Amino acid sequence: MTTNLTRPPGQRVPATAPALEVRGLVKHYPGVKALDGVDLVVRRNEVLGLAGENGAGKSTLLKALVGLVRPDAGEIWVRGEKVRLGSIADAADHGIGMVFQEQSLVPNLTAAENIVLGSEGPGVRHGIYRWNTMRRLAQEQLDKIGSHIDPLARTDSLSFADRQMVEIAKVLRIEERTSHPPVIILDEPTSVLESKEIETLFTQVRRLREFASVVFVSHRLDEVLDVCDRVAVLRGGRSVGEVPAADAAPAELHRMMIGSTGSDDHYHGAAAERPDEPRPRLVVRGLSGRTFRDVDLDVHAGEIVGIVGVHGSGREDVCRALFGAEPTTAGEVVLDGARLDLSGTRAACAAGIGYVPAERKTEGMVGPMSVADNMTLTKQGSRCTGPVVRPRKQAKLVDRWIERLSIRTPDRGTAIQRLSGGNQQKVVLARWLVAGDVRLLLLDHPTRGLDVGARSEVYRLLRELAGQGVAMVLLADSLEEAIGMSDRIVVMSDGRATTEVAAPADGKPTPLDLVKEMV
Amino acid sequence: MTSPADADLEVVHARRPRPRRGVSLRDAGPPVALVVVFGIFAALSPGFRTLSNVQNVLDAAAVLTVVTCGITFVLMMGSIDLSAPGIMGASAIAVALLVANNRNDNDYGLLGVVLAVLLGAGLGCLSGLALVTLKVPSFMTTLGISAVGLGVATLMFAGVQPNVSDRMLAGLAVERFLGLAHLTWIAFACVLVGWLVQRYSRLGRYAFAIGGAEEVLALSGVRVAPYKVAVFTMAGAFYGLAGVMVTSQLGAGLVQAGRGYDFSAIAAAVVGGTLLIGGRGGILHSAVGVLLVTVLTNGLVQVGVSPYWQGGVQGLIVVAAVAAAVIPQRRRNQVTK
Amino acid sequence: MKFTSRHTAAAIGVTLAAATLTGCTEEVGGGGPAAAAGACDPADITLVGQVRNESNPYEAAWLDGGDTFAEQVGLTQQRLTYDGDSTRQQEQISQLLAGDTECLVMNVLPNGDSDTPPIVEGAEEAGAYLVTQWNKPADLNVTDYDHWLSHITYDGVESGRQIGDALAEAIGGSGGVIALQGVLDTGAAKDRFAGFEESLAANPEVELLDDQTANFSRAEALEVTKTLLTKHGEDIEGIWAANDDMALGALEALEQAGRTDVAVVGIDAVPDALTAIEEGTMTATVSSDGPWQGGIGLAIGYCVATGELAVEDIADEDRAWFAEQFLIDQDNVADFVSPEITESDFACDNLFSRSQGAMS
Amino acid sequence: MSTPAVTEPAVAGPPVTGRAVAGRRLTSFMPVIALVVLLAALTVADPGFLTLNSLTAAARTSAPLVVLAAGATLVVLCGGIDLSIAALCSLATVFFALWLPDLGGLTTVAVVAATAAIGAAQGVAHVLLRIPSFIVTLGGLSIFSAIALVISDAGPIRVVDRDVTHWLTLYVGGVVPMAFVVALLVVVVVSLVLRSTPLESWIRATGYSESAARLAGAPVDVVKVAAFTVSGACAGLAAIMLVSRNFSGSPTMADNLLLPAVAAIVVGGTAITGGHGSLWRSLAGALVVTLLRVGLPIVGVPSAYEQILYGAIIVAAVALTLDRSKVQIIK
Repeated sequence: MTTNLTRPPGQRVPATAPALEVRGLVKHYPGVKALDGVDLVVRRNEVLGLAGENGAGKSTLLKALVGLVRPDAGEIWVRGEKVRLGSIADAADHGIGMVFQEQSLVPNLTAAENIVLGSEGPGVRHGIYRWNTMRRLAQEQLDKIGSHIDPLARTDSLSFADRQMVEIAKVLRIEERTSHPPVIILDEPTSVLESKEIETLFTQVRRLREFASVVFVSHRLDEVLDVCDRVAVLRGGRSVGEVPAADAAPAELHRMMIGSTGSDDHYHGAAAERPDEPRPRLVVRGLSGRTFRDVDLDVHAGEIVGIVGVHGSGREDVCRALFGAEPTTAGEVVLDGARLDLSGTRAACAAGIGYVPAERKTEGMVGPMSVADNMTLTKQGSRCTGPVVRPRKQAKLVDRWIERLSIRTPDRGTAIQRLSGGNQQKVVLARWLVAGDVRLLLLDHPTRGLDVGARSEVYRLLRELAGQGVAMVLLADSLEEAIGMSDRIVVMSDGRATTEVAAPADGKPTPLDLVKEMV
Repeated sequence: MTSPADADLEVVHARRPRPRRGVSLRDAGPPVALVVVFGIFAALSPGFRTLSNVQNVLDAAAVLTVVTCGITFVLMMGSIDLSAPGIMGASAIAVALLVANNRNDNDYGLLGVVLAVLLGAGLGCLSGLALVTLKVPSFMTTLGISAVGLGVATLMFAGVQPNVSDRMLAGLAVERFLGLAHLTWIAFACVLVGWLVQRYSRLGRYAFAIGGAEEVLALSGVRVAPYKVAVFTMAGAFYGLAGVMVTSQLGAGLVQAGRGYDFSAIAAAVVGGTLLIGGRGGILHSAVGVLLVTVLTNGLVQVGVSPYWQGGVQGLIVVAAVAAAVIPQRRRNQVTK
Repeated sequence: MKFTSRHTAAAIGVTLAAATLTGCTEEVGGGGPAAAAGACDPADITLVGQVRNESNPYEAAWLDGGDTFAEQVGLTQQRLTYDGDSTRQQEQISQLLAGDTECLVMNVLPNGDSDTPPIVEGAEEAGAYLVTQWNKPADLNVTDYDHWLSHITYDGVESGRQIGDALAEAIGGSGGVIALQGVLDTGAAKDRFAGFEESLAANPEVELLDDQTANFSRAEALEVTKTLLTKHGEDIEGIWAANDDMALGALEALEQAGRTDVAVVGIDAVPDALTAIEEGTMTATVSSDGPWQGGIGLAIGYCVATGELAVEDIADEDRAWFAEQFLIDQDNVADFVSPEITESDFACDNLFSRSQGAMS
Repeated sequence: MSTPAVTEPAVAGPPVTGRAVAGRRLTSFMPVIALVVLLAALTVADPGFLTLNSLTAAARTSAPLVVLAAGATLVVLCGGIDLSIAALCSLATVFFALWLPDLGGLTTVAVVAATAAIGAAQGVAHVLLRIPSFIVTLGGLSIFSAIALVISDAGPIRVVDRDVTHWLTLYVGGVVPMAFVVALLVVVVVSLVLRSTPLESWIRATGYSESAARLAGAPVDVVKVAAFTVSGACAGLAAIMLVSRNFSGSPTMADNLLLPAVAAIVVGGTAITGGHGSLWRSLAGALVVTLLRVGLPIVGVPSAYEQILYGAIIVAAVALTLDRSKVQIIK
């Protein structure tokens, strides 16, 4: 499978030299070998997919390509010449640019400024802004990708999808720095996009291929195969091979990634057995708030109800409202027969409701604090006797859950921000389980930014909880995920729950069915 | 599945929040407050609504305005600056010693003023450097620089009050143009310059951006440190100028020239809507804030509020003003530091 | 958290120790009280002068006077300033008294009346020789202590009245005036204003339009005067200021308002004020001789410390006394422009020559 | 919009190496080291400085500052700041002087209770109105001074009956000033309470990431109000210490302690952005600042140079003590 990875430079004809070539790249961090001799070739005008589990070295490799990480060994060749990339600017000068996983735009500047940020060129003369030039430059970029954003709009007033367009336009600026076709790296561009926005993104990517090479990184193998020409797979800091996207199946890629057979299992078998109760565990009637109007919703014990909807359908806010984190104007919520107090998060926690926020880094966890503290932050009772904390009690509890969820961490005292995304998410989940009193879990994109392995572990965990009778509301990362995980799917649009689709194990709807309902 | 895709795109676009270009409505609070407060005092006290008193208010606002111009940029970056008292003291003494005075036979006139402002800029630059090189929070670096400035001032003071005999400098406070002291016009000029910097200079825009998302600038290949230092330097220059203005008002160089200006400037900026978290507000906001604060001080004396109470009433109104600005945008789970 | 846990342990230790020891708590000051009339070798005497700050001409001159005396006796004076911060003054004093107090002589300007008692008691406990000036609570008697040698001040009531009368005369016996008060928490400010009120009573035609405090500060005086000028306008014919700095601030305000017809009086005779009087922009001030004050305090302490003068021999009226002062106006200003110190002022047998009688 | 490149340690985290641990332990001891170094420097400048007496005096002097800083540290740990402590402390001295004649022995309790209540009020204003603590307490600062001026008629009030505060002037075992012991007790007790209850993790969570804390169901608002309450109570206690020292209450007595107190907190290495830090650090910081305030002039540094040194040293001290691994972006 690895055909043309390393050729002695002599034999290469510069004209056909690949746009970007990486040879034997090595990077050590204290304790771990992030890159262990990676080889990679990006041809001209192709979209190369880069797949690999978290920790496979993807992010390190990308950082090396844009000069944020200096490799310990190995070479980077751009269009047949060996280069040393010391900084983002260096990389840009060689025509390499990257769209970062978390969007890297300054919210309070105009789109135009963000696009030219750092390389204003004629936009700034002697430190003085020339807004018209600035606007013109930005417009040129936006035209390239056929976007109709007002260049002088404040970035934080744009929709998420538009912001991503701005981001791509920004990266395309590197064309101005080099005469050659640029190499654009997209790191997890879809992780926070709604399915429709993803479609537009893909059209952009295909458009980019006309005049640039693209490296496309995503955890969603189906996407990768959908948009890419070739897919290169990393494992344990090594390149383990590459396949043409045309004739590859997700399963095959997945096997290469984790090194063994196993499937990216969205679709579970028979729905978990659950004691059928007469009345649902959660009953929502006529719930209204800023972005949603009289939403009705029933969730039974042990049932997973997915809510799908396009960007702005208000489903996130419904989720937060149920947790008391978003004000409501009308409606009532009943949990196991008891009317729920929506005034604040405390009440919700006390009632046995758990919430896994979409923004893990800023809302889900307290980065600098230890795994143990993060896990016991909510259910203090689990580690205290009376008001007093019992370190030993806490230690035992935490260690049990670390083991039970097989959380990979040096020890319970490690700051959670040092763990990989999947393990962080497990800790956040464990937070609601330690007390064993959770009755309803609200999951807002619980698998966002997780790799295939971590994701299937989360799936397994959720399923297990459902089996134990925990009711769940799931805002899935993708339609497939929603369909696969849910027993029922509620479709929201314009802040209303429009329809409800049953999704039993033996009669799953297709994505298309849902999309029809969503618009 | 392209047909539904396109269909859905319309939906998304239709729902996209309208891009904001100019000033948003939430910035309207302070000016309204200013008008209201002014109206109240005008109604209460005949002495307040006289033209001469309006001039008096504007003149009284001059120095604070200049200080606030400087501090605004620092606040926009999300940093904080307490160095005004020290820097103003230093430049006040310096200018008094450089122009014609009773202590030595210097007579550099305008050059002296420039030098004093440069001294201020230098001290400001120091706190900026300490921030970026030692990685010490601006709160402390500026606090330290303030002490240093006072020390330098005391050194130059050397026990004998330097009195300004320089016509030009003394004239700034006395001579009037269109009914306003020259100092007041200088203050106006500073606001204008500040606004231009904020709107049209890379420095100003980057200061704004640093407050918005510092790490992003780094990712875009922008070296942030120099701009931070530059902003603190510019702020220092403004304080230096303010020190000169105080000297011209008092006709003598005082070490205490800047006492209390640090917090009142911050208060003014914040009342105007330049929040401490950075990335919001601007020179014009701050200017409004300064007027609001000055009108209060003046009005309270005019309506005869006991001097003891004046501070308290001001504090109350500052809090109220901010509350009025904040409450409409209150959200659950909102972070307030 | 290692840091925390270890220190928790440490501190618990300390506190336990404390708890056990509280049984035998006792009072301990600095060194034990020394003899009232010292027999110190002049060489081991430490001279300390403490004022608010050196950035005030009058107080800087005060410290210089102290240096002059120190040179006379071949010593050096330790110059302390507390930046008008009562807390800081106390902290410095107690730190000072914690050192070697055997032959310590302090000439202190307390920040306010209320700051004098702790200083006095500290000195008394530590056995250091103390002379205070200006501020002292009326009910605190120097004679009750034997290390608090003397308290020197000027008759604030007197000076307040003198300049009040001068002001009244300057505006032709009738008209509206405003008053700028000093730091309200000081005897000086209170007395001077009391004196002014006496003078007002004596000149019924003079009307006090407004009185505000400007805390002895030139800058504050400028702002306050500005506002009062717009408030009362032409009615103001004279400005009474509790010290020269404020008077000078007022002068600036007048100049900026383009008013030349207003008479201004102050107290302290700082150089700027004297020039102002020479130029005729200011009407009158009252002399208070900073350099002399800086020297005399140390001199008294020095004489006692060396034993040349025993505390018992200091007459009671010399334990708390008014120093002589003169009203300075355009006629006699020339004589005061450069106050010179004569060694004889500080001779141990001539210490109280400038006394104008005991404090009433 | 944070980006892995700058802020976040490499994912799939490099396990903590021994050196790193040692390093972190060192930084956590930095405040103490800074203290020792400074003491040594002062001793070099004036050998007479390092005597039991002067150390005792320094300890006694530092007591009010320690208490003030300790209280405010809690607020800073929550990510806020309390600028009102000094003014509140001054107000409390006035309260004490005014109430003493009527309340006698109870005055101490009454004053602390009153200041605690006032602190709580600020906290409530902060969390309910969602006004930045900087502003709330800045307003509080001026309001409290105004009240103090009015009720004291702008003058100091002599405290004649000294029996109530006498105990604070005693010396434990003849050496350790009682005031300092009390200050130490405050630090110990508060720290212990924090460590042995969920409070500590709640406070840190609030300081590091308020929204995460809230979504984890931590009682963020309650914690904040509590912090302000303690801060207020500490101001009251500090006031009593000042009164016991000056035999009077005055509306401006403690005003100049604000910046030293904040300096003490930061010099101790507590992150002004919240989350990271401890009362111990503030204790060390307060001692450093006290030594600077009283030490420099006593060893004979001229006042001008004293200020310059003070400025330079506090900046240097913070540079030493700040644990940058905990604070990502320095504003």
